[in-house]
Amino acid sequence: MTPELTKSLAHGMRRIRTVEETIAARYSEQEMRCPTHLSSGQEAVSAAAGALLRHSDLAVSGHRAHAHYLAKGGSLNAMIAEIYGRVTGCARGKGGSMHLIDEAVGFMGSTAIVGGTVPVGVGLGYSLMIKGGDDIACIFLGDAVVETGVFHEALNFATLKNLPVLFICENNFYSVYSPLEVRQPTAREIHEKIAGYGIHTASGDGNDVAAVHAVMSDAITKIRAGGGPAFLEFSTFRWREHCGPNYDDDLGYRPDPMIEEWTARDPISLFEGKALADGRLIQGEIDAMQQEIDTEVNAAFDFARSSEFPPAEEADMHVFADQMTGGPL
Amino acid sequence: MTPELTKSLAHGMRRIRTVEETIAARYSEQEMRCPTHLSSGQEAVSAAAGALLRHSDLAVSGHRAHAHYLAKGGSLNAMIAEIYGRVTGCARGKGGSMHLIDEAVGFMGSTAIVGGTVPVGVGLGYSLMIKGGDDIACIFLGDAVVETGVFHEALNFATLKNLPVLFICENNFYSVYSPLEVRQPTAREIHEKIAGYGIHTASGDGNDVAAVHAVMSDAITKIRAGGGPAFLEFSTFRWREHCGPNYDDDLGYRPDPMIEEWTARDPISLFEGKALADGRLIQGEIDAMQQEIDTEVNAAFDFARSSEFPPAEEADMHVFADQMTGGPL
Amino acid sequence: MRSFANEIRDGLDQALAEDPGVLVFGLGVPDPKGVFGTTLDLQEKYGEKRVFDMPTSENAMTGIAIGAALGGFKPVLTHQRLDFALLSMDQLVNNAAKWHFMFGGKRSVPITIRMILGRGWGQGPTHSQNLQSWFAHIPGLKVVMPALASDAKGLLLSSIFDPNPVIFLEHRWLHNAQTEAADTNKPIPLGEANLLREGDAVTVVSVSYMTIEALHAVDVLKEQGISCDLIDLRSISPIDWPKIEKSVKKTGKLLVLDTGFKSFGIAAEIMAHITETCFRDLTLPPARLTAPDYSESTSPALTKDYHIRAEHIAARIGDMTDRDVSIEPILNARGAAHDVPGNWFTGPF
Amino acid sequence: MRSFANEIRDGLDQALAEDPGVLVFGLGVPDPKGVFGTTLDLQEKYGEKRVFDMPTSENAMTGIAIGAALGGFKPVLTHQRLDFALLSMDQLVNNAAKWHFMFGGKRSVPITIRMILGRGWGQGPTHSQNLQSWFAHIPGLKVVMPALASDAKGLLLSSIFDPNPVIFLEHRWLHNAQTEAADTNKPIPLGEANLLREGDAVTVVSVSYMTIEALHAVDVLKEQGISCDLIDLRSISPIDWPKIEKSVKKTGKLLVLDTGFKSFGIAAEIMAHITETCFRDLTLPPARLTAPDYSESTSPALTKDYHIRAEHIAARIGDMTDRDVSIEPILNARGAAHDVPGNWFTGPF
Ligand SMILES: Cc1ncc(C[n+]2csc(CCOP(=O)(O)OP(=O)(O)O)c2C)c(N)n1
Ligand SMILES: Cc1ncc(C[n+]2csc(CCOP(=O)(O)OP(=O)(O)O)c2C)c(N)n1
Ligand SMILES: [Mg+2]
Ligand SMILES: [Mg+2]
Repeated sequence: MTPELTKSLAHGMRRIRTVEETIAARYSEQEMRCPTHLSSGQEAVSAAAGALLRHSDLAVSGHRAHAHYLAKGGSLNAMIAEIYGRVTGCARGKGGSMHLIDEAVGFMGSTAIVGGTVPVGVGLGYSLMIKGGDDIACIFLGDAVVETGVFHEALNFATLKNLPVLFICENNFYSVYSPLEVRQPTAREIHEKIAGYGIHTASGDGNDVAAVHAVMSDAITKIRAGGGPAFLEFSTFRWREHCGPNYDDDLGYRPDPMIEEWTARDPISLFEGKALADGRLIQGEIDAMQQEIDTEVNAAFDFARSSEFPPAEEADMHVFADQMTGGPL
Repeated sequence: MTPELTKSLAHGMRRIRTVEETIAARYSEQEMRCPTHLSSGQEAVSAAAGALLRHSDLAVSGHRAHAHYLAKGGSLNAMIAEIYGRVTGCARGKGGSMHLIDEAVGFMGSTAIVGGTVPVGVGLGYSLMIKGGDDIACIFLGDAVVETGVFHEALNFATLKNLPVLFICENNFYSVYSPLEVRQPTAREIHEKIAGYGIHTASGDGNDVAAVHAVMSDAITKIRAGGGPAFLEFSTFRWREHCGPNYDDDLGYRPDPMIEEWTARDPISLFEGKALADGRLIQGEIDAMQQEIDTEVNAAFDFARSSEFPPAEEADMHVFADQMTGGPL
Repeated sequence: MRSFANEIRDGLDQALAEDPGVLVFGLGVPDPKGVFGTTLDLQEKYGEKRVFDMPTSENAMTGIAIGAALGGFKPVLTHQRLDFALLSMDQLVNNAAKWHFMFGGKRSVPITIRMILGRGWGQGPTHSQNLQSWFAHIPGLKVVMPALASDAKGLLLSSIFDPNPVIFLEHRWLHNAQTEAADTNKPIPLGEANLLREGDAVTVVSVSYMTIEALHAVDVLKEQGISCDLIDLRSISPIDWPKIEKSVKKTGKLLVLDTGFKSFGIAAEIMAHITETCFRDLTLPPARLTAPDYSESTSPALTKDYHIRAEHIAARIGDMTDRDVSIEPILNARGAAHDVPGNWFTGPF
Repeated sequence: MRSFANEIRDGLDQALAEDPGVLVFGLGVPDPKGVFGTTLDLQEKYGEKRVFDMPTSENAMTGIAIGAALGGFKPVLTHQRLDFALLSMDQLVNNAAKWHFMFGGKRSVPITIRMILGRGWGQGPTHSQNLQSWFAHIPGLKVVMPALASDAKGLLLSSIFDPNPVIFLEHRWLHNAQTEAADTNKPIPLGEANLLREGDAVTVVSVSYMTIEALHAVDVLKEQGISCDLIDLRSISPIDWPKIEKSVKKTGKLLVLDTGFKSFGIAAEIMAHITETCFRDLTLPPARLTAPDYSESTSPALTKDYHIRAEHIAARIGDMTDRDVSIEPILNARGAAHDVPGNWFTGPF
């Protein structure tokens, strides 16, 4: 791995972590008044995707989308302002944490209904197929999404039309408090079940960013070359409660050994530890990187907190569009 | 194969064929005023299921359900009367050809929305699982059903809970006029894709009733023994138009060689031909059987045509039930 | 003369020709019957990428339409029955209707969803639902219900080129309705009702196939000296309140016709709104004639009195105007059985 | 004192104990939070076969509930938001609502579907929909909307043991509402509205959480010499028309309150029906206060005036009675921010 890529992955993960942990630290101020699902502990998948996707690739996500949005290049200021409900937010305060959008970098939207953006992503893939070129549509999803019928319908269509669509499943073994085994037969892993469709599938350790990067890079190359859709499963672990800023392992819904094992495998330390050991990174670089990130993140919070709330008149705006927003083809 | 089973399968197929062809012959009289989907050519799968299922097993089906209903033991008189819209119909004229029910023999209902009864069948399987015993729930479905999300959701749940559910897919390669290849990737067969779920799957020639019987018997034995759900795919071919009494191959939506090949492989002649050749059946038995069937079928049409229409007051009845119809558990 | 179905087909053809972003798909779109003739030959003309069949996956295909719209296209999705579209309410209501709003106006979703409303010949409970009030209740959806063949193309073009999701409801009994070939290359603006007949006895507000029955009733009554305003709404969201209010202020009497279930249906909103705005003008309580609060059965014996027909409308107007009216001319003009749109129809769909 | 959530939980507990056919499932049912406390400990008590979590498969799980009902059980399915249940409209409307009808009365479908109605604290457009008018429009569905904690258990028991599919809508802001421990082992019949306050100024008809705001408004106005009939519908299908009509015949004035979008909502049907039956008794046009025709935004800055609160109700009654009313007592009693049910609530759900 090149030093550039090493730095990029470390930076990607640290930036996401810092944003999420700053939200957690400030959430109790009761100024971020919307449901917020943090990705602390799950940064590796997004960081790898961020290093591989172009701005002209199109991405969608679900309720836990901060990391995907940031990795794709979405504006940090606009995201934090959105969570603070300000008019400078990426959705002008209409959507909150679960509705992120930054079309300038190809982040086409995240929504709050489990599975809801999967067919939207496939439809984006259809539009890319007609237009030609080698851009791809990327759909971020959780393990619960594969339980939704719409996922299977959309996957069937993507396969049928050989669309340039990358499905990235972050399997953190839980849907809210519900373990995988009360929702899906676990004799086979998710990607093994999906392999039945006959598309390219692969899996990997979602806390090992280098492994994720390799698996993803391979899949993306195949898709760009016209190989049709691919489905990737990465196992990982969410550190904090499903929704909100706290830790909730006192509730006992996740086994202690599981918690210990996974939190010990912090994707950032794992990756940086190796890179430091074999000299691809030096501590000074990391410190500088972190300082730069802290500055950026603090600035984003300052930006959000000093932004105006949307004026009351905006409450009933945007129900209907007066004109096409996308322009002609 | 025993002579009893041989006779039973021949009888089952001939009975379905005779019913369907009589409907086709009389449809133009404009007295059967409802959408009607005939199973001529597809009798083998139903006949085999009929020979294997008990009345205490529970079955559901979709729009093309005549054969399934009859094979399960549903009252012929009540079905024909239903198609004629009479009060003696199995749904008192409310439902027509697409809404068949005969709970006395475990035929729990067929409905008109593609995929609509799949989860209902799985729910019946759940009820059987709680009650214990070795009865099973049987879901008849067409090839289009595997495109519906609800099928995948229901299959996931059936697998998760290891329910006694048999999925029987009759793949006749068409959904209305649409060939399989405009709806599903065909590099893999349906049962191969489903095999990803890790349940028992198998396939067979749906026009070879002995083969169907063997494949089905094996699956049913496994399910009754607690082996969980199974999915079976049988390829077959519908002779007449999707909906209605006519042939429509003049429209050119099915390739001529396909039509010729499949209609040459009439499941009844195929089976009886072999049985006659190896002496398990003699022509006299077949003739007697057919005469008996003709008498029964004619009587059913007489019954239907001489039955009353439902009185006008029934139009708004049955919107709500006044009491539980199922009784206590 | 051209049929409603021809006009729909020409609307699709024109849209596809005018704008390379228009896509047309749905179950059976390229099949030999072409969705009751409305999509014939379009695939041959515009290719398989722009005009295509689809899997029986109503929910995903709606989401795929949304995604294609976000990708710059203008998809038109067809359902052969509204009833099948119940599978797609999540994508329609949680995504399509709200996308522009919930992303603060960042992106509109220009999709058109054609749904066909079934009736008669044993369609039964799940092939005959007219759930327009559901769609009209959802902010962010437009709801168009053409009645006249001469309006079909113009309304469809406006729907396709509207930047918002539009539910376009085609009644199955209208596909064969005829019109003089109208110059309908021009879109008809959504939200403009059509005053089809003028009079001062009663304001009759109608949609979709009910307008055909209403025209018959109103014309027969005219010969009996009772003349009514007949307003064909054409779109129920947006809805042309000024036109209805103006008429009610003149007549003082409102009769609303709808093809859907009565309770909590669109007639209720029209009655409620007009009562709010024109209470002092009303000389009678507003009235409605709609489908009853139960499903259409399959047996023809159970559907004889299910649907509102011209004779019911005429009789009701007679009641509302305290006049004896004769419905004989209507009954005498009736040629076909009650469960078919005309004698040309011999089932099954 | 017991909370609304406690009462729901006890209703489930009692039903499970009384009848081995009762099943309770839904996302999160056995989890440590127990669906806002309404399902706590039930799995421990009744086992994993009768009380269970489920995959995120809302449509299939509804069909599975139907199948289990046909197999002799009485399933109770819970959705943590109504919005998620949009995925299940096909099973609900095409199967559950119609099964008894379309099979000629052969088999009823005794399922109860609990859906929670979200509001406030940034729930946003897809976690705050109140689509009761959709369900009420469908023949074959019953629709129950409890307001008082003291009604919650009795209405739930009636729903579970009703032979028909019942949509049971629980407003999230009610779960913490308190009641004296009532003897609610008795089911409360569906379709019986509750006259909570008596007066002759205006008939106020209300459902679900709106009743809490209405109680406040009506009580404050009483002190100012204006006394109203306040009717809490409790169920909107069936609906207690006689009670509403009787009151309107007395007051001549109708104000309908609803938590849903205004247009084509349940208030319209109530206004339309009462205008049909009580036109000559009405001295004013019937009025409504509902959510507006746009979605609830996420930012608290955009929801301040979104919901109808007691002050709006009081002011409107003042208008309708031509009386000066003071809303000061209401505003002064307000302790918490506008986007939370009380100060105890600190998000996120
Ligand atoms: C259709 C639907 N059902 C239920 C919910 C409630 N819900 C919100 S997030 C979530 C968990 C999803 O789990 P997963 O996909 O594994 O993502 P994770 O939260 O683990 O990242 C659920 C069930 C929803 N938003 N939409
Ligand atoms: C959800 C839904 N979409 C579309 C239809 C229209 N439709 C009726 S039958 C049918 C074909 C189903 O094909 P298949 O399952 O292969 O059964 P076959 O008719 O071949 O026996 C379709 C699409 C429907 N009834 N329901
Ligand atoms: Mg998860
Ligand atoms: Mg088929």
